[in-house]
Amino acid sequence: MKTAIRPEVAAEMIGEGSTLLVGGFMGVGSPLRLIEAIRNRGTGGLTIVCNDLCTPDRAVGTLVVSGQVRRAIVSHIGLNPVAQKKMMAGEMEIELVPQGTLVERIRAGGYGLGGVLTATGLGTPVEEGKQVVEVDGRRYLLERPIRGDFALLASHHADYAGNLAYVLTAHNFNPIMALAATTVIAEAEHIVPVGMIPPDAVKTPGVLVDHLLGRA
Amino acid sequence: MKTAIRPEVAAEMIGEGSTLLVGGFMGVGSPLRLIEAIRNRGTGGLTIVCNDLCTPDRAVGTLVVSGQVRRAIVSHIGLNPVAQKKMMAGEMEIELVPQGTLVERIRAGGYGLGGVLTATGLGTPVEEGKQVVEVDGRRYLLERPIRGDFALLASHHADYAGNLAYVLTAHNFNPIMALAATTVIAEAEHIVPVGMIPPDAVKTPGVLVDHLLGRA
Amino acid sequence: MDAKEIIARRVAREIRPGMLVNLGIGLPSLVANYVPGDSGVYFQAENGVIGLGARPPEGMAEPNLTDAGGGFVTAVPGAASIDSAMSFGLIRGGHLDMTVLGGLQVDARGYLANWTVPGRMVPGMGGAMDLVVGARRVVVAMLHTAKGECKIVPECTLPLTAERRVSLIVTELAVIEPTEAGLVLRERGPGISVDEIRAATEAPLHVAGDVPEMELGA
Amino acid sequence: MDAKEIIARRVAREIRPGMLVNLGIGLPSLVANYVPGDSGVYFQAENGVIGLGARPPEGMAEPNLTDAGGGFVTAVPGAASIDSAMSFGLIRGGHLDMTVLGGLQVDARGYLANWTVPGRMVPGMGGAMDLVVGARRVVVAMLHTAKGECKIVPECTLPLTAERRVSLIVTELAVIEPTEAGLVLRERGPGISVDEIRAATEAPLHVAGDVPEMELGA
Repeated sequence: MKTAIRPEVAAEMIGEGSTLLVGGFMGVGSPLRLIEAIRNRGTGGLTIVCNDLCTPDRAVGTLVVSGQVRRAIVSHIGLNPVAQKKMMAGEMEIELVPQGTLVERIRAGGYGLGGVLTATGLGTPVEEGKQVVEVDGRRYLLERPIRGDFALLASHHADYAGNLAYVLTAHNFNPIMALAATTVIAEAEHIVPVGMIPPDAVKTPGVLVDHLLGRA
Repeated sequence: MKTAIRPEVAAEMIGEGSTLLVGGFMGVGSPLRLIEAIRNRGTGGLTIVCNDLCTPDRAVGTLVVSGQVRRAIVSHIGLNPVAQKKMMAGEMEIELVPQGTLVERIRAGGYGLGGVLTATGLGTPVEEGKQVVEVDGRRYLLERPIRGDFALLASHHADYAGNLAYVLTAHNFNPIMALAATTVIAEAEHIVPVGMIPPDAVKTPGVLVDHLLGRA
Repeated sequence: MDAKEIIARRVAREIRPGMLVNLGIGLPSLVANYVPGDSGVYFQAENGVIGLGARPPEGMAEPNLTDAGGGFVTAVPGAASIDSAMSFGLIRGGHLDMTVLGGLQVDARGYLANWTVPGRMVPGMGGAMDLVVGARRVVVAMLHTAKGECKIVPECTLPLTAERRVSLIVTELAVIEPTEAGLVLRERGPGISVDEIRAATEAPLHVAGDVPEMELGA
Repeated sequence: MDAKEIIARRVAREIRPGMLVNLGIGLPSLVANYVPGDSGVYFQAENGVIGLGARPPEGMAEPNLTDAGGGFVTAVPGAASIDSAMSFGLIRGGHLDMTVLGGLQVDARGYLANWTVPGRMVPGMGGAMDLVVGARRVVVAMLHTAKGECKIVPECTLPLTAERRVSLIVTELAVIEPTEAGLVLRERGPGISVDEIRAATEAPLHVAGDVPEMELGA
């Protein structure tokens, strides 16, 4: 059984320089209260792994503006001009990863695989410095697994066993990131008693979740 | 929109020597009517990719007994003594694959990945003849993707858009196999009108399914 | 009819009933306007939905249902929610029948550059590389020129999106098919001559026989 | 108390509240009988359920809810259905706190052989290799000897299940911990002396100080 904690208590767990896997796609499916608590606490030197850096005023985008992000591993920063400026100025290190490769690298980290063999990125700047493996005469990039110190997830429903159920396009990276971090913190729109989420609707089993954020 | 077909019509599509990915775990979540139709038709020289070869009287186990299976790629044959006997006698070729590796190889086939890098099998007979890839100083077996000519799936619900929803331990290999074959045929316990399965309950999107079996 | 409408209408005719299609942001997204609603086409958004519908009526937006650009959308009956792993499994595993993408450059090999102008525009590739590598057909929908420069060039000077030859290039002036032998002019834009297309195109174009004018539908 | 009950009771004491545990078929499955119902332990079955419950009452079996041996089970409140990819992601990704498996042989390196006797028994490895590679703790629950032959040997003669050193070996005679330095005798079976254990064990055993008798609970 998980005890629901306040966002500021969750933020205190996260030390300077932590690597955070953050669910969400342009902020949809991102744990907004948790991110706000991290911004309020001011923890710096963070590495953010997320689909994108959102916009400067929303979700992980705000942590970029506040200067708390040292490094980001993302597929897209096009709608966050602050991030682009910081990258150009060398104030922030940004590794741009094809979206499909990003999710598979995180999955590999969580599923105990040694890496990802993909044709995506071959013949592009993404190939630079990477091992190429040939399988049955075809070439694939070997992309390394990604793991985080924390996964910060958002879901629609949670129960107090930690089971999570997502809706519509708010799934995105959340169910994959749930396996790829040392500590998993989930922020749900609704927390329900154990047994209220049918087993077939659970997309992240509670055994993966360490902490739940209490209701707002 | 999919038109529901009779099992014997589905069985006619499957030619001699086809590779069939068959969902199910000890027959649970296996498309039993479809398998029965294939057995009745007598199509031979099949390669069966399945978690196991079940028991001689059930699911894919019956195709072993009828002599229709030339080759099997499975993780377990312990409850099908006929399969064991045929393997020992050299009448059937059986590739034994660790269960987690099997599902990832099928996933790689369906997800367009070049292979699977796994520590499972290292230092065991599974390693024989396989490429070992080193990533960050750790060794992994490179396991090849698996694809089939047909995926034969079972689900609890289907709608006429082909969307599938599974229950409990009848998920197993079905949602993964749905991506890994040229033609996908699904047998559902219940077929419902389009719109009756909520988007979040769909685990195999209908665009992956080519044919539905009509009600029994 | 403006240039973008010409392109969107022509691309729409590439889409067959029952296809699974991903439309890029911007010009490609206009294509949906010209696909008949009863065609059984499913649109995928890479952020996680199959069966993308139109924009919701005022006041009926659902915050958890957006397209890959972050805009509110609806979903058609029979839609499915998928996570990012499945979404890109569909793309990379060859399950997507077609993607329509914008382009910065396409070259004589049929290679596309559409994600970065180093030093000036570095938004990240998002799903573009996966789409070009994985989709069964890749259709590039773009204006023929940008700021007076032709976008169809002998060899891309911008970083490639993938090493794959795209299936078709549709501009307001021409429909061009990249082949093993080079770029082949298939159709002319409304009222445009072959010579005008040649003059406007930096890359060499093969022309075999008569080149018909695009059909754009009603 | 028979040998299997001794083993199952002792292994149960390794399980801590809140753990995610996978029990192998046969002897290991008996362990569940000695884990308190209120301990918040979740049992996983690799065929796809977290929160495995007891056998259903007569007439209340659900054909779509079985354990990895194919037997009907129930599920506890808070259970989750998972597909085989997620099931083995949990196992291989280090999310399974403990697996309890039977053994044919364990050797002085702590390596386990438990899936085949070439030429005689070739059932396939099922999930055994994944479990031994991936689980945080691997506990081998087995009789000390089979047909008069010791199962704890200097070096496995049967094909290995994995190259990994298991965490603990529990037999009716002893609790043995494989370490970098070799096998260390940690506990004695009920009424068994260190000398008796040594005599029954082919592999060398390290004994440091007093070796307590197993505690088996109420």
